[in-house]
Amino acid sequence: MSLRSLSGLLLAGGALLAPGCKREARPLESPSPGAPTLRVAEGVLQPGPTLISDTVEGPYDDNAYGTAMGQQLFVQMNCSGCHSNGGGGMGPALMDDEWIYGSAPQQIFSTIAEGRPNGMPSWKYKLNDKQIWELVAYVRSLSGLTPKGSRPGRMDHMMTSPAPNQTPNAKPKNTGLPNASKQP
Amino acid sequence: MHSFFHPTSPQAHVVTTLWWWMFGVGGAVWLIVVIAMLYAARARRGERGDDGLLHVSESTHHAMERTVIGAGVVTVVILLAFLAYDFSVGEALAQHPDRALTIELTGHQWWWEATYENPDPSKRITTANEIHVPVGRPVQIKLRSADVIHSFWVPNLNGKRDLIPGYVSSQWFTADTAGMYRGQCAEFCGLQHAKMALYIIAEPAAKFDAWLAASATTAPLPTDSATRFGEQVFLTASCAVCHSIAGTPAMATVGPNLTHIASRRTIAAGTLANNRANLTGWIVDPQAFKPGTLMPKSTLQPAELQALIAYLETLK
Amino acid sequence: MTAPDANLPADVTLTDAAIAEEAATLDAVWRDAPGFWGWLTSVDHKSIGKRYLITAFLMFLAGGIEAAMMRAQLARPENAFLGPDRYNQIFTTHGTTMMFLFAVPVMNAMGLYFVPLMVGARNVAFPRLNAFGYWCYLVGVVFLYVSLFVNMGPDTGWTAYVPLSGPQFAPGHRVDVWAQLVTFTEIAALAAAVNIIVTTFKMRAPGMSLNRIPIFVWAQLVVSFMIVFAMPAVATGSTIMLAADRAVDTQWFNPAEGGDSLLWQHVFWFFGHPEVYIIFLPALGLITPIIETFSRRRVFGYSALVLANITTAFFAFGLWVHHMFATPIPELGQSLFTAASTLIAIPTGVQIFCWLVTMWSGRPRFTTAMLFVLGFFFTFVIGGITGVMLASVGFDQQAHDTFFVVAHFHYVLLGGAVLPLMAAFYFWYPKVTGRLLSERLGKWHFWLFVIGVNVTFFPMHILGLEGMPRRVYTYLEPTGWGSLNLLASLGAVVIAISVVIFVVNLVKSYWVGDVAGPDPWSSSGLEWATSSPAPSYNFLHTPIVGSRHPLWEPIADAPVLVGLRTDRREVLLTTTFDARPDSRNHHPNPSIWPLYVALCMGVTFIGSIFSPYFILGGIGLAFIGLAAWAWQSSHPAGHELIAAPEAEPV
Amino acid sequence: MRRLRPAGSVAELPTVTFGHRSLMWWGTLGFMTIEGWTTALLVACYFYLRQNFVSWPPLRTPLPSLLIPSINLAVMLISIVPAYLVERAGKRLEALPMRRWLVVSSLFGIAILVLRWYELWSLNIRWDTNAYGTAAWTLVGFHATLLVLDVADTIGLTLFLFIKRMPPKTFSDAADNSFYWYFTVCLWIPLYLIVYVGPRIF
Repeated sequence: MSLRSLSGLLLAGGALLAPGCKREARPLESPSPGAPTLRVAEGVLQPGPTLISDTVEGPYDDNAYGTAMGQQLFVQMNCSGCHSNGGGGMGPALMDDEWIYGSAPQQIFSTIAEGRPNGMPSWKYKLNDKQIWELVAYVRSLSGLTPKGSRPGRMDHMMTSPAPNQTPNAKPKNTGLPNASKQP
Repeated sequence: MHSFFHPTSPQAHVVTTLWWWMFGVGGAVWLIVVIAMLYAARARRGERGDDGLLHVSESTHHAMERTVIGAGVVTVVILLAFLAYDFSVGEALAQHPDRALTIELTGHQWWWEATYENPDPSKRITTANEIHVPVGRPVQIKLRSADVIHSFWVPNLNGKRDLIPGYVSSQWFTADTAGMYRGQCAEFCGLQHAKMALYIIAEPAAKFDAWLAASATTAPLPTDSATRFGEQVFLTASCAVCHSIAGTPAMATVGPNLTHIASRRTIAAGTLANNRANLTGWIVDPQAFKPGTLMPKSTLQPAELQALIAYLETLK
Repeated sequence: MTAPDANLPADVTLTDAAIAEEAATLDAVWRDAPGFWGWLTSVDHKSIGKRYLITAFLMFLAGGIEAAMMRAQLARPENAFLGPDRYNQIFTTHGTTMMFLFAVPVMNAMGLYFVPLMVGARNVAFPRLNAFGYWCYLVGVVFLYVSLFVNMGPDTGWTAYVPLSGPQFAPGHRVDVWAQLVTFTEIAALAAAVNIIVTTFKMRAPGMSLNRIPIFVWAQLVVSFMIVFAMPAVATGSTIMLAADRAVDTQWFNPAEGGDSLLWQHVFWFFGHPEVYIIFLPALGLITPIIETFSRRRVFGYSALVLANITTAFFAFGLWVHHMFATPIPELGQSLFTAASTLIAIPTGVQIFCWLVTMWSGRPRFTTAMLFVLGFFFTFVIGGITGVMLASVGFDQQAHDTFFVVAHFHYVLLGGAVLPLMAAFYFWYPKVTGRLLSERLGKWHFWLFVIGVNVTFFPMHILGLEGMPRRVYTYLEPTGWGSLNLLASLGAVVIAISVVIFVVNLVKSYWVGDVAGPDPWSSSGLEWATSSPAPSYNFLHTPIVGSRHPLWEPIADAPVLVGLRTDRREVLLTTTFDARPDSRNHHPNPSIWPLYVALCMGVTFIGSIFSPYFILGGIGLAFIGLAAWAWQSSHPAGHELIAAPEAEPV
Repeated sequence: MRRLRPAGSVAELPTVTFGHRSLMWWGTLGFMTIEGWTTALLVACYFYLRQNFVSWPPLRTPLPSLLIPSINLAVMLISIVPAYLVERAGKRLEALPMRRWLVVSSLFGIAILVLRWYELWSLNIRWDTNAYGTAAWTLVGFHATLLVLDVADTIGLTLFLFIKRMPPKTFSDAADNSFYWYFTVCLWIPLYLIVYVGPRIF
């Protein structure tokens, strides 16, 4: 076992474990992420020239602590009142792959921040950006769009639906992004 | 003084006397053992036999047997005595009066919610982190947890009792002298377990009844423009999403009830003294004082912030 | 002493030349393969024992560094050295390292290294299981510390109470790391326990009947039985219940679906309290030989000590609820456990009285090892007394989960396990390495350590009773706990200095320590009858034991049994009660498969955190390894189905 | 060090012994104690959780079906016969009959494992529905791992006897394997009563 192969092994091991750090971090001191700056296209239909609407990586999508905070907010802000633990009721279901206003992180962010017709309230002045990004992470984990490792397990409540960490990874339909801006 | 050495309730007195007895006898036993060890280390009693080992005569051997058996018997006697004493203390602590002032305490991640039961719903009082109790009257604290296991413990008044999700347990005490007694969560409950304190304020019955009546009142309507703008900020900004103030449309129960926040001596579960500077600092960035707490950083403009502080200070 | 009935071949003469030549052939058969491959495939209980001791001691240093960081953070109120998240990881890793990766493994290692030597055997009963146990332990150590460095260290305390460690309140895989680590180290402890039990039952030297087994071996035997009945509880609790709750959403601890948060505490502490006695009882086996040797006399009350050991082991399983006096368990149940917790002090008291009387009637010579034993009496008795205090429900409700309890268990563990362990290091280091540790450095190490422990942990009694709870990353200035905490932190510095001196002594003496012959202390155990360090085959011929102290028997020459084969590894099996020679057993050669199977178990357990397919893959690979493991022990030539056995079985 | 004085020889002692005279038997006993104790703890947790329920199984939870578990229990009890015959052949040092009965034991083992898969699903509840489902699944699942281990041991032993020559102590190992099979089957009887019959009668 020469030193070179040993160091190679350690580097490979390190690379393997790097994502672990991000998933497990508790971002207490780090500055809270801001709202997405670029314009957010909500649907495929667009007047005039096609506008670019890139996918912004949700800051807490692969962070277990952020997603768990999102889960707690989902309960505390009574989102289940309309979305009933993700299964849908008055509000649309969040666990399936149907996305009316798009499933990209910044689209869900603007859905929560601005609100939507037919009853979705606007939370822009009620929750700060960090909290909305946490909710985005949790909502996306409900339907299996975030990495499995950072999805929360069952809650200490009645077992209403399989927990996000049991939901298989999903491919969302009609993500609402104009085709022109499909990023590789 | 916030400690076990200054009991201010019959329950705590019983246990502290037990402690001083145990400390005395235990200390004596330890001293005897250490002295016996030093004596044994220097005794050099055995005679060297031909095989290079040390031997003792038959009689010394019997003496040694008697010593060990004697010491063993003394140990058993002391232990049984303490066992009886423990049971008597256990018995004394288990005496619960059937009629007592009942306070429901719910443990949240990193603060305490106290509710004063009352058949008349308009008189039910919900407060946080500071509990007023009358001196001399037995008090029953009903313990319930909203998330993880916490432990209610005010050393001056009684031992600790865990708040376990799925269980409702109770703790009884009768404060016999007035005073402000600090308690702290004693079961590890996450990031801010270290700053989850509460205060039991024991006061004479008259003063307590006055406090109870005052607490049952709703928040005063703001009079001048600054406090009215402050109330507007409270209701429209993110405060009303988690907090509630009786008499205003804000009724969320995620965070502590702020109806009489100005009358409380501390904020943030006993972490900060309740004054204008701390209140402002806490609202602007709670994570600086308690990293990991669920209260978010505020997004208020300075003018809105000043008005909000002015309004909150009217909530006596 | 009746010579065994086997007839004696006439031609066996034990001239020095014959001995040297036979030693060479035996060493050729018994020694490890050369080089790094030999290191990986070794099944010699001494090589594995040494590795175990060194790894466990490194874990003690790691735990010590974590303790130093905690004391640095708590030295001042509102200190900013460690944030809450980092501090929670550090104190959890400190507890988990000290309890699971240092205390139990180091006592197992002492057993695995010395029990075969003390009972006159050539190796442990299951050498490859022994290697497998160590490799599992090493994988556990690497797993915990790699996780800690990638910010995935467990952060819910070494007890990981549910629901804080449950799926909802412990996001990520931190608690999964703890759960799988616990199961891993339990496998290592169980492997060691089964090994020690079977070695003591079946492989004792002829003549060593049950009442002649050395106290050290008695302590290890009793502890091994405790391990067999205690460790499965936490292995079940952490893997089958907690890890399943977190990964596949079983409802063990979910109060809303019929589960119960208290169930975890019952399962954990049913293991937890026997665990602390598993750490403490072997220490009693370390102290007796040291007191005997330096007081130059046989210990007083051999049977009293053995019975006290056994009684403590039984009591240990009956008092776990004293960790749960603050929970809503009915008062009657709690008082039952108060009684058990109070009365368990009696057997330990009897043992201490027997030792004191032994010292009183001997002429104690105060080498460093003996000083550490005196340190044990001084420190442990304080811990024992505070333990009896905590047995009372009333007082425990005031002191539970406060720094009073932190002080209690540090006095009991540092006083009751680490001090005797350090005495054992100074007493048996010559047997392991052939060199004596320096007495001068030893004295410095002793005085600084005992002073440091008392300066650090005695103030914590007062802090606890003044309301300072456990596991707090900081405390507010008005509470007035600052000065005593600063004193405790200074004490921790003194402990750190003493441990540095100890490490210097250990490392320096390996090369420059004065050479110790086979028996530097002229002690009485069989391990002192071989050279230091003992040859790979331990004993040239199986010694015959005539009394409890073989080397102190007044006989001129040592009777031995000859006749074990020297062309392949063979050990003598004896009957369980009075160790009459019974049969010869073919012992396995060095093998790589224990390492391979341990790695497969690692893949299975660690992988199961990330995805369930690792479980299937890991177990599949493990079965291949086990098949190769079994295959390797069969190598006869010839053609029919099963080779003809040499002699007609009885 | 004292001079060594030979006082006897052990050269004539046997190398193949059975039962508690052999090391492997003690190792198997150790393994069985650990597993038996873990099962006992799981059963204790099973009954501990029952206190939280008014009715067991909880309301609107179907009772576990009895058909497949009863068949599996019968097959297990029958499988003791080939295991005993393996042990007897081993003790008589008859290699061929031992190998034949080992093959039969292996087939029984595989059949039992297949039945166990359906037995798990005849609990009529998922493991994550409620605490009753969890406890039932864990008891049956844990015993399933013991079955897998022992059947793998039996199959391994059988294959070895077909592929190459084995040392004489294989007789003793085969006897210990049967000894371990008796334990695994006897352990299942109380578990069967608790998980499948218990909810019906109280």
